[in-house]
Amino acid sequence: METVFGIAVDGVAYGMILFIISVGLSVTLGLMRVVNLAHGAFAMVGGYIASSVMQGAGLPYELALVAAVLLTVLLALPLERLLYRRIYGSANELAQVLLTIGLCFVIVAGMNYLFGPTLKRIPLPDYLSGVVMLGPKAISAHRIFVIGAGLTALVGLWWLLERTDFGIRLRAAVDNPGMAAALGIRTERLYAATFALGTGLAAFGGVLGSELLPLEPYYALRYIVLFLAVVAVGGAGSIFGSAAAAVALGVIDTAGKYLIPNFGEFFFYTALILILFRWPHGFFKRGTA
Amino acid sequence: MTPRLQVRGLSKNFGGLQVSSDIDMDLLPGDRCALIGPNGAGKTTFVNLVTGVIPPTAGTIRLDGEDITGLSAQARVRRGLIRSFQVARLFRAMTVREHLELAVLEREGRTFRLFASVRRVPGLEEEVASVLDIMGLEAVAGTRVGALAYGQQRLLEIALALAMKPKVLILDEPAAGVPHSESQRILDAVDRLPADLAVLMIEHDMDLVFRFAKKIVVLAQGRLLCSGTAREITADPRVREVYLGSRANAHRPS
Amino acid sequence: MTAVATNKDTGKPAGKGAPGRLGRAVRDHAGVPVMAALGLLGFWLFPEDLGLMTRILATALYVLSLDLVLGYCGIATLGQAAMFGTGAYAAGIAAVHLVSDPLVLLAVGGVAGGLIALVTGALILHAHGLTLLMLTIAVVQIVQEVANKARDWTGGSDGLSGIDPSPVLGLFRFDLYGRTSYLFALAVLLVMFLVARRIVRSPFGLACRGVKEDPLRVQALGGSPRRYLVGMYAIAGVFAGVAGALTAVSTGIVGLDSVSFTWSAEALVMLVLGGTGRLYGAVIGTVAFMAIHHILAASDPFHWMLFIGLFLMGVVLFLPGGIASLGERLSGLLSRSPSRTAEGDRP
Amino acid sequence: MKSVLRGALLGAVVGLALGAGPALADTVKVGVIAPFSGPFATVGKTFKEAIEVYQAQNGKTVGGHTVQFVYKDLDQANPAQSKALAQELVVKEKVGYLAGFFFTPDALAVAPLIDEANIPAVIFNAATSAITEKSPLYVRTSFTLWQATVPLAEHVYKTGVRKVVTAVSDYGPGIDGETAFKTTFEKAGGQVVDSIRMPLKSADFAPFMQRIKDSGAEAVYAFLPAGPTTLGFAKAFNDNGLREKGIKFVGPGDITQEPDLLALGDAALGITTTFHYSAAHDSAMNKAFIAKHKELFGSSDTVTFTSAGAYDGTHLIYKMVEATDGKRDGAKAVEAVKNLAWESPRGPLKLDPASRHVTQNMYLRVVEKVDGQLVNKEIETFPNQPDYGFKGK
Repeated sequence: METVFGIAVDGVAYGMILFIISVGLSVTLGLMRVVNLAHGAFAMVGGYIASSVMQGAGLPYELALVAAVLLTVLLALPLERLLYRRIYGSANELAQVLLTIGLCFVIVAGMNYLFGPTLKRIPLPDYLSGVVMLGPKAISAHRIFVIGAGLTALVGLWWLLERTDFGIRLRAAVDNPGMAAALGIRTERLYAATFALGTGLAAFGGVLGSELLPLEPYYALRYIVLFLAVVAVGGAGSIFGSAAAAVALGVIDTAGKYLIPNFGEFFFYTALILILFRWPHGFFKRGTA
Repeated sequence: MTPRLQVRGLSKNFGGLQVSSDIDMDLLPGDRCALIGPNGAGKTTFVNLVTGVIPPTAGTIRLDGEDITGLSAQARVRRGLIRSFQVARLFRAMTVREHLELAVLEREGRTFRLFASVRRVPGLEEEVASVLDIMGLEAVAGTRVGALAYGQQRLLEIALALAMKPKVLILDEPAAGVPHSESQRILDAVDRLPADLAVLMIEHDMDLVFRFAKKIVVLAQGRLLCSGTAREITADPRVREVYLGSRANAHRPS
Repeated sequence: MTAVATNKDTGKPAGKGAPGRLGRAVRDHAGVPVMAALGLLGFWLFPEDLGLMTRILATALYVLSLDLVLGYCGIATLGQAAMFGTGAYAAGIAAVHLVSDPLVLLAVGGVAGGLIALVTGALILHAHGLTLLMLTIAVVQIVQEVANKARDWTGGSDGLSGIDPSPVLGLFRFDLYGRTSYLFALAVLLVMFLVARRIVRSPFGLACRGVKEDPLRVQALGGSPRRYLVGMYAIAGVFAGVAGALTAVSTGIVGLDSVSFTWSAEALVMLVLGGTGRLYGAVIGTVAFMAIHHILAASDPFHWMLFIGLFLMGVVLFLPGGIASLGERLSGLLSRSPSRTAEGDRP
Repeated sequence: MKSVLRGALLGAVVGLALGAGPALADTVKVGVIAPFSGPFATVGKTFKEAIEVYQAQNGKTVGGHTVQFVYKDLDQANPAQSKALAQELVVKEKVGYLAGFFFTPDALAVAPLIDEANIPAVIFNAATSAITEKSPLYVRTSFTLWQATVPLAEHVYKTGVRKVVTAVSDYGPGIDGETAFKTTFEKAGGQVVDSIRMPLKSADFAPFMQRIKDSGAEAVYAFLPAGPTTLGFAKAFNDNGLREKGIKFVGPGDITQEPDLLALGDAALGITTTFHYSAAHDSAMNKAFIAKHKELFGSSDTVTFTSAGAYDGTHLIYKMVEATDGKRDGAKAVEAVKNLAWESPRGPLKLDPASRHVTQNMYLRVVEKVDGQLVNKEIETFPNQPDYGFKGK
């Protein structure tokens, strides 16, 4: 029983971290139909920014997190204008893959040049670096914080996409771009805003997840499969789907590693295949945010 | 004479909604029949039921006497029940000739030949040439479909159907989107179809219907309203009621 | 995931009497002899770089296999290395335990690659888009994990070494300078290229291109899109398997990297650089990618990623058909025959 | 046609760029194959810097022959590419020696080639015991997992620990480490209660920690490749309360290699390792090495075990060049050094003639904070440890 509880807690915690990093990708992929393989690169850039403003400018963790999100968005918006805008639309998937992987390479090379190839840290404040006991189960305070942040992001996104004017217009623009334009919705701005949302979430996740996915220049490429798995299982564009998928994959991975560590990889990918057989479009189709 | 296509009691429910109910129809070899009806009459559903895209709730469909109700769409195609599409569904990057070659090869089940050159399949070039000739498409045989005028794409749709040697051909609004001035070309092409073929045309354009059809079937609210010659149909008060009541709808492009 | 390349290998000359038919026929038949001549020229010009050039040739065959699925069927896959690696390991294991004839080893690799592609293709090719992409990734990860676990057979992460093929046709020994390897690889590539061209111009190839454009329409013609996809996937698996076996034979070792996600992704990059749906685009892309990598990595490895990143973005934005389309565009500019641009134009 | 022509042009350009550089008279070239880009780029950097330090200290010539190093980038474990690069080095650059090799498969790949060309390959790192069995021309100046693990296992037993769980990454070196620990520890009378092999791509280590906890072990022997995975493992060890429970964390020294210590931070404190080299090693020769490194490159933060492997490897190459008077005779060169003993920054070294691998001191180290900086503090020496994993022919 304790084992089951342990697996559940670890799995959910891992899943929430996956969710926080992947949900931005789900937003851009599902709502803008852009296969953004540079998503991990934006997460990494966010992490690096947080790391350097903390260690360079001495900002506290919370402010560094905000700075990382804002600066990453600021850096990414010109890219949206120059690059992404040319490849919107589902007919361009291969071009999207190539362009964004190219961008990813450039960012990796840039980070390597600027910060060197070694691991970078984002030091945690004291109140997050301890261990909390959940009954018999020890879990780091940071993970609890991440779970909280994940739930906040989940609710916030749901509210943003379902309950605000922005969300309504965005979904209208996605479902029927021509009609939206005729109604005077400025799709270009809407897309830029959504892209900013996606990259902001990436940076947010990059900073919060850095305890688990450590920062180094190859971060951008190393974890992209994991992020894609979450989005594929969750259903692109579905916020709740991403959360469900992330937690499911987190629990599956944790259970596999705990129960049969020597075959953990088999377990994970076999489960992934079975899930995709059962739900070929993900847990939730796009549209049900 | 056995009807080429025999439909009996064909019905379809979506949930509680009766979209087709109890439709009977016979198509004899050489028939030139038109299926008309106002929007929402269930014409598309009827075509989808007959071609096997959706399964019927009740009823039977026979092709040359054989019960094909339980067969898949592909199996029906292979038996000679062919349709053309309302919106041209073509392979944009392929040439006109390649379309016809593919259609013929599919019909003959030769597409799993890996090492034969398309060029050297016996009889293929002749057959494609003859279809091109019938449809008047020789001049554009080497052109990619993406670069073809819309009217020619519609012709190619019919050419594709022809290349599949149909027994029954269903033309789903063959002139949709084609300017009125050009619809005659399509009709000419339809006229050149083999005489023993049974053709069912679904069409909104009454001019076209009257020029083409010897027999007209009217569908309304999923039911067979009436059938007969052009004169009988125009004289039928029920048709006038259905049509005049929703005249505006009937001519709206779909 | 389709639609980057719009130019297609039409597989036959355009309408009768169309202008340039002769020119096209010449180009059509000159391609392979030119490739062979260039290959031999390379042999003669750079006798000291045969190791690298052999790798380029084997890789070109691997990328060619990807073109068969992506360029002719529109299957977006990041799992092509599963077939390459299976072929390489099968050939390697056969070489260590059973036979040493290089041609037999290639056949073993091809059969193994084809079988794994047939089995996995039948399982996953019902899916589309991102789901299919994930499934192909999952397959390659599982195959890699199998190779890692089966240490007794594959050597695990240490690699499978001790592959010592006998002389080609019993005559030509694999020498230190890589002469035999190179010529052997060149011959294999040319033969496989011809076979691939034959296949894409066959009725089967035509049907596959139809599926790539619109599977439902193919269904309406009475065809079964899934069978074509699985068929071509298996054929491409044979090609990838032969490429893997060729690498194993010419280098004498197989590593886990040959069944990696990275290796799959690299193939995709090389193919799209060269241009999809043309076959020779795969060859050009591979040569360009690997040669540039070699030069840049020799001068400063850190710049490699920056350069290839910019190069990729440049190709997507300014040359959507890949490098191979450059030649087509140039010839299009030179001979402005209006009918030509509309037709399936083959340089 | 045009595109093919382009290919030809490109080929010509490639050829010109590659073919440049005539061979210098009386220069012995050494080809170094190592990762200079990619996730393991630091390794190549440490190799190159150590070689340059050695050359700065000892001159670029030996016995009248200039020794020139040619570097080839191999960013990941890719044996086929390793072979192609080695072939190029031998055929085109006409190198007399091959060196470097971070990953085992890359080193194994060149065995047939060095045999045929009769040139020695000096392995700076690749740590699987079996490599040197594959060709008599391999010489290795690094360490093996067996070499580091056997004294560690004995030490752990001596401290009174009886129950240990091993947790290693599921690849060659990890399995070597697991086997070495298990064999030694059980021979001593201890018990390995669970052997966990973790997938290389693991990101979350919490489940393994739970398993370690549940196993009731008093210590965990861990081996993972340096970098993000080790960091994740060490963090998880602390976050899941294993440290608080008093479980000891031991392993070979790769896991606390110097360039990663900064990022590991306090999570690394108290990890006990055995290894052949620590940048904090207290000897005149090491101090001179570090000082020279700082002088040449501004910082010595990245100096680590791979630096030591390359430094001593360079020493061996110099000795071999001297012994063969610059001629290309691999068998003779190896013969000349295979009983060599010398002093290195890491301590006394001696090649074992059978395995051609260095017999060396292993140091027991604990990660501590010295002057605010984390270092591997050496607390005990196990002298003259051979490669226990070498089975011979």
